[in-house]
Amino acid sequence: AESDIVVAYLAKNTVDAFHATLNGAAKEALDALVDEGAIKSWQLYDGLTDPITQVNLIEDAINNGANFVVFLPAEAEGSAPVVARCADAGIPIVVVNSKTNNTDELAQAYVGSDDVEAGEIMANYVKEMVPEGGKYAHMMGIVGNSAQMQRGEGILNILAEDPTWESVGDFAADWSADKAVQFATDVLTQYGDDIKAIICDNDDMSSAVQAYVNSVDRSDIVCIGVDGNTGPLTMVKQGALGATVLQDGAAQVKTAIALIPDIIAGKELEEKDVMVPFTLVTIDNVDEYLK
Amino acid sequence: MSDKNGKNILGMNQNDFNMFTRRYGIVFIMIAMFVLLSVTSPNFLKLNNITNVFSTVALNGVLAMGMVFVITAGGIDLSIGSMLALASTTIGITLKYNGNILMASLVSIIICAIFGLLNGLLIAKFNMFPFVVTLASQLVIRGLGYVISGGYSFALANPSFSRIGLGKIGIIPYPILILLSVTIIAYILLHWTKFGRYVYAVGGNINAATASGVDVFWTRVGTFVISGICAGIAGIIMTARINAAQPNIGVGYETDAIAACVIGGTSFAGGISTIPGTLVGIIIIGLIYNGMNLLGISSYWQMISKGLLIIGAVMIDTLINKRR
Amino acid sequence: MSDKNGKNILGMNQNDFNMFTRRYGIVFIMIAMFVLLSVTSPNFLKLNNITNVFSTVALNGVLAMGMVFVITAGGIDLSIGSMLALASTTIGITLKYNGNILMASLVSIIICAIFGLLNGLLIAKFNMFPFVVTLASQLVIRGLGYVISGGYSFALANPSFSRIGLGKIGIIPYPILILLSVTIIAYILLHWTKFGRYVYAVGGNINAATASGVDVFWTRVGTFVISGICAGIAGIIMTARINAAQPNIGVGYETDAIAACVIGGTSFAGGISTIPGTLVGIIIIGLIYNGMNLLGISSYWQMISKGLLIIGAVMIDTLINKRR
Amino acid sequence: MSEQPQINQHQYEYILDCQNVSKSFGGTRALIDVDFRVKKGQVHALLGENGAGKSTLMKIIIGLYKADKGTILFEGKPYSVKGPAEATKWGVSMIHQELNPEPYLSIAESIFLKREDTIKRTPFLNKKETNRKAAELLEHFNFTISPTTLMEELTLAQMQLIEIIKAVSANARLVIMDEPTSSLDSEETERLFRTIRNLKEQGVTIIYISHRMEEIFQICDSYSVFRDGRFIGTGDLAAVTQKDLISLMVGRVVENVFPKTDCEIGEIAFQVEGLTGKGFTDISFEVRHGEILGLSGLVGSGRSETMRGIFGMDPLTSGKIYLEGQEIQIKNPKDAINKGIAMINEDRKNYGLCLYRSLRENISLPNLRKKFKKLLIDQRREKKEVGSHAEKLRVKAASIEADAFSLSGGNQQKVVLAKWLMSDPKVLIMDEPTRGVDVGAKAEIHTLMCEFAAEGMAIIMISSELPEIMGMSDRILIYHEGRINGEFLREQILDGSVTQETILAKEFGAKDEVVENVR
Ligand SMILES: Nc1ncnc2c1ncn2[C@@H]1O[C@H](COP(=O)(O)OP(=O)(O)OP(=O)(O)O)[C@@H](O)[C@H]1O
Ligand SMILES: Nc1ncnc2c1ncn2[C@@H]1O[C@H](COP(=O)(O)OP(=O)(O)OP(=O)(O)O)[C@@H](O)[C@H]1O
Ligand SMILES: [Mg+2]
Ligand SMILES: [Mg+2]
Repeated sequence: AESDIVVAYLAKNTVDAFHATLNGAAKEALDALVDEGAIKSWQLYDGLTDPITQVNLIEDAINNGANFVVFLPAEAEGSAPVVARCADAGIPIVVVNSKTNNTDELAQAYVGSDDVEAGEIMANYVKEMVPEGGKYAHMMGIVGNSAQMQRGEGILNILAEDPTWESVGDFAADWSADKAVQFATDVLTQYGDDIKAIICDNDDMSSAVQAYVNSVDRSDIVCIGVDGNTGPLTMVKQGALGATVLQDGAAQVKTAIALIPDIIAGKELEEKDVMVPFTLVTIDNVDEYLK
Repeated sequence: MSDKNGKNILGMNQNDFNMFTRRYGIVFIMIAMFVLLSVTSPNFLKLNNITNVFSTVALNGVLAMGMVFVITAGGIDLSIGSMLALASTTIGITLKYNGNILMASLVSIIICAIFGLLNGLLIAKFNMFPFVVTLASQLVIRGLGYVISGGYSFALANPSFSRIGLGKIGIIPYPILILLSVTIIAYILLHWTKFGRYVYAVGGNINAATASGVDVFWTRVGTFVISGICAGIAGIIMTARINAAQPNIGVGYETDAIAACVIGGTSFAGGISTIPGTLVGIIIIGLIYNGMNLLGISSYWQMISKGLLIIGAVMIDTLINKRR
Repeated sequence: MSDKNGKNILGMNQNDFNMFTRRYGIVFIMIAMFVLLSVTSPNFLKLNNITNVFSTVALNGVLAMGMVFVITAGGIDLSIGSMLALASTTIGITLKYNGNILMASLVSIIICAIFGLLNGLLIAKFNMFPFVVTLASQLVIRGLGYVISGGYSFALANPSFSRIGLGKIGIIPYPILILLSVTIIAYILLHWTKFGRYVYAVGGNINAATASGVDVFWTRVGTFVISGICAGIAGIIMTARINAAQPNIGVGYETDAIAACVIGGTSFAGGISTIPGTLVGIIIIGLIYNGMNLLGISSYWQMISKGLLIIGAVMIDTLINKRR
Repeated sequence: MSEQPQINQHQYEYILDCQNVSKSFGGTRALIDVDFRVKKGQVHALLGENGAGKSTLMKIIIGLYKADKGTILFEGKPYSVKGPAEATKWGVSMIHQELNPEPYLSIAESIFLKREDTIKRTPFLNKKETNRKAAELLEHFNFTISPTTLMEELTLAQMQLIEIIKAVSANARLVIMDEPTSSLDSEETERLFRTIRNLKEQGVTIIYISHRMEEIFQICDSYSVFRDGRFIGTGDLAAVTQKDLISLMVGRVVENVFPKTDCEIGEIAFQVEGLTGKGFTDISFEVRHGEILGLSGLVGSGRSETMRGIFGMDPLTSGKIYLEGQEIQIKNPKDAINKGIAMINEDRKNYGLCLYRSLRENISLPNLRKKFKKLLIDQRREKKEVGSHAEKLRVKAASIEADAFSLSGGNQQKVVLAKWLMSDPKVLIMDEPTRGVDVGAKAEIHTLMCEFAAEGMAIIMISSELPEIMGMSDRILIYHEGRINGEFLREQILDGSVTQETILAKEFGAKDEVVENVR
């Protein structure tokens, strides 16, 4: 029978590297579902990284006949009304990548990664590379963003307890590579050789910072970030960057979309929270991820 | 809509006709968009969608209603986006310590009005350029928003606050009611009161206004206070809609407000504007977003269309009026 | 720095003295900041840090050098931020299909220059407001950047491109050299050529310029083309520094460029500016960022300080000059 | 104004009594210890040359400027207002010299700006009432136009009439009229006079400023004369003649101001044929090398428009222009300058100077293209050339690097002169070359004009000052309503066969048979 399911894919944005990859994977998976006949059609709505826009868009989507929502929240707090609205309207919603504060109660499922884990992986990698310890700096994403907060928490989980490591500060680089480089230069000036590592909330920043420190003959500094974007992966392959923590966004969104038929069918899900693990990508395994 | 043309539309003379096309030419564009969207998208004319278009534009609409005063008096206010953020954090904090919705709303409006007042005083007192002053104050205001919130966003302590953003009376959502009230008040203020007359006089020819005894100083300051108040109200709607206090929000919202004014026939040189025109400008921008979402057109093209529409609207205006 | 005061500093009369404080008062602020930072932060005066300050400001500096032409001629260009993004994607794509660094750089400069030309033509031909036109074209340009990149950012196909952002000659990083070259060219163009004179005349009094036989149309257009070219150059530096083509970068960069001009004594009314002043304005903004980072002051307060500094600089300027 | 107002017997006789009022603008002393009294119920003429300080005193009275010192009594009470709004409350209103329309307000709105009617017991504007009252006023003044017409749609004369209606309708007891007829034709002027007589009957006092002598005698009762910011004299008009007044106003020896020397007049340098454009019709004339051609006419007769058309600032509808016998096309000022034509605009502030740029930049601006062909401006040569021209014209300034803004009006005018002189023009058009220029500078500029002519330059001079026209021209063309209405030669003036009256009559449109024409 013809499916009457119309999926609204409510993206966080269409302009960040990570989300562009993620949206690309979603397109593939959703198109496949359409071809299979599991859903009738789907449409992307661009949240412009703005919770208000997302709140507005969910109305557009509903009016446009959507009866299933795949949602990537822009903000943990501000985007929560989207999930509530779907619950109200009885529209199933799968939240991807990061949780809103009401995801656990109201969403049908959540597929994502534990950002605390990402922070811990980064911290552990830094510890491993520089066993003797030292000073490190942390370049943050836009402050208040849940990914930023949880990754920071993960870093602290490991390094705060370690007496050999000392933080020189958290810098509000707003996910921006250019700003991260600016902060890094100031940090190097201030602390010089004491700086052993620069941990970034994403790898757009870490790769740019690594390129910078290499250029000032400080390639001993360990830079690491999260995401696994093409640029940083290329650098890992070239040996310019030690490692990056791959957040497998494509896997997240594919997993989420794979749940759609089951949810439609009303099947009980094995797990409401599906965690896609982070992977540390180094020169050893980079070829698996660099396409 | 305006009282001026009512009796002249039949037997209009050239002058009145020009005025008419200048003021309401844009209405035809809006109607054309309505028709086009009704034909191309089966979902467009649904009641739900129409209310949705309007509640979506409410936020930008309230901002534009403040902006139109400032531009009409010959100024510009770039700080309203950051006022949204400050309003949002203020509401969050007030609700946390007090819990009273009315109190929180009032505080946010007052704080934004105070910053509007500061903008206005700096501009009118020292004769500084509105662009420069509000460009700078925008940084200060947003910075303060971050400082008082510590940069963190948080859910509102009083969840019923969100009813302002999501509740309805009958079938009409509150944001639409707020936009309507603000529009009516703005209409009365700009078109029916002495203050409004003085706003036009100051924007039209500041020297002539001075020579006629108009209090140019307070008229200019007044427009910035109004813009601040509107930003505060918009901040309430926004905070309620997202049900959270977010200090990083509202970036670039001044662009849409300015665009709405300009599309609605407001002259950037000051002295020319109408509230109905501005409302039409707001709706047109809302239709671009809504229509293109319904048609599944990507946000990139929405951006480009908005840019082209602004240039087109101003160019038509310039060509019709053939004046500076 | 400028040739103008040389012989008058001794035995200056009131008028010359005013001119001097007006033009170079801001230099004292810069020196004061240098001294203050040397005292409070032990690392400030390190060679590394000084080169660092300058290579950080290079990007904004190149943008400001274009902006100062536009503002001097009485305009404003809000589209340079989005031109950065377009330049970045253009470079990425050109490198992918061609691999030639020079070619990629040229293409990005030419594309930005073309959009500058379009801005200028719309503004000068139809006498539209520069604010409105560039506000709108900004949307179009950024939209195009997204469209041609599909929203993806990607690593550069030719990794040696990043040497432009990170390489050095001796101890001097390339970006500083680029900024220096652009500054020198801008200085010569604005202060020593006929075109520069015409820019001042058009901004100072457009009617008098017309009556003196100045080609007002092409002078205005020219300033926007220059601004576009500078945005293209800045786009190269930026792309090289982040070593990636990103369509979403550059948001709000026009603010710092405008701030640098204004702090450097450029009058928003047009007709008054100096290249050395603008350079000082750029350095001051760089010092705010660098100094506050060294002192560990949060970015929120940096934002607030920048806002207050802009207002302060303009207010002092207004008070010294007591004129519109 | 700390002194106690003295209550004196004039209290009821004089509605306005200004004592020792002074006002300076930077270095310019616009008013120096001026006394000025107006009797209640009179039409009082305030006379004086350009820049005498008339408007300045009136702006002090209306509250736009603040006097540096002095006392003003209004009906015996000390009078000091912060702005026009307060002045209106005292019963003072003013028609300003420079038209200041609110372009986007309707006639009704602009007449009642700051005096809006509101609907009873509400703050809302009563537009119907305002429109009705405006319509009534317009009808009263025989002005058939809808009160909802926008101001920007009006002609200059109509705007002026609205300004008059606005001032008169304020129920003021004192109405100041600063050159109210400068853009009115004789019929409209007559209408204004009827209004003035009407007001007088109602006991309203009027201060009337005009450069048109005939009007003064037609409508005014008494006069005061200012010269160079000082009070010179006052009295009843019945007791004086026009000649007396002029000598009071000018009060200086004319030979020094108009040092016209005779020099050799050569070939035809410049010629126009059948020039027509907005404001002028079928204008033909020629100027020869070494000749000064004076254009005289009433304000608004179209002289400036003609010159703007020639210089490429406004489009021409038809006509031909010849330079040294060759027909030339001028599309914009750039063409004109390239061909060797220079024009000093009457509006120095708007068309003459970039006030916030240095003298050097201002003077070299029109000459860069011709004189500095290289890519970079040779600054040393520029300084030298600019300096030598500034010196030649004896510009008084701190240095050539000073802002034009800092110079006095006369010196600013010399800077404008210098900038065009540097272009070595074949034809020099001077529109009101000595407007706002003091006596000394005026004489200097006139001397320079003679020098230029002696060097073979062809000069076209527009002036609204008859003495200047008569004292400086080799030949005079009279404009009337956009057409040439007569021509006189210097000899006719020297031998006394043509007098001011003859010229004035022509300016007012007298036909040829009234005045004998030699040509
Ligand atoms: N705002 C001002 N700033 C500087 N100087 C001024 C200003 N207003 C007037 N002046 C100067 O003051 C003097 C008197 O000017 P005012 O306008 O009073 O003359 P006036 O008698 O009205 O002349 P006219 O007949 O040309 O109108 C002139 O030298 C003028 O240049
Ligand atoms: N700015 C203006 N806008 C509209 N009409 C104008 C303007 N200036 C002048 N006019 C009109 O153009 C006509 C000619 O004015 P013009 O200035 O050429 O006269 P003029 O003979 O040069 O007198 P003067 O220079 O003494 O004012 C007049 O009818 C006048 O009312
Ligand atoms: Mg005057
Ligand atoms: Mg004239």
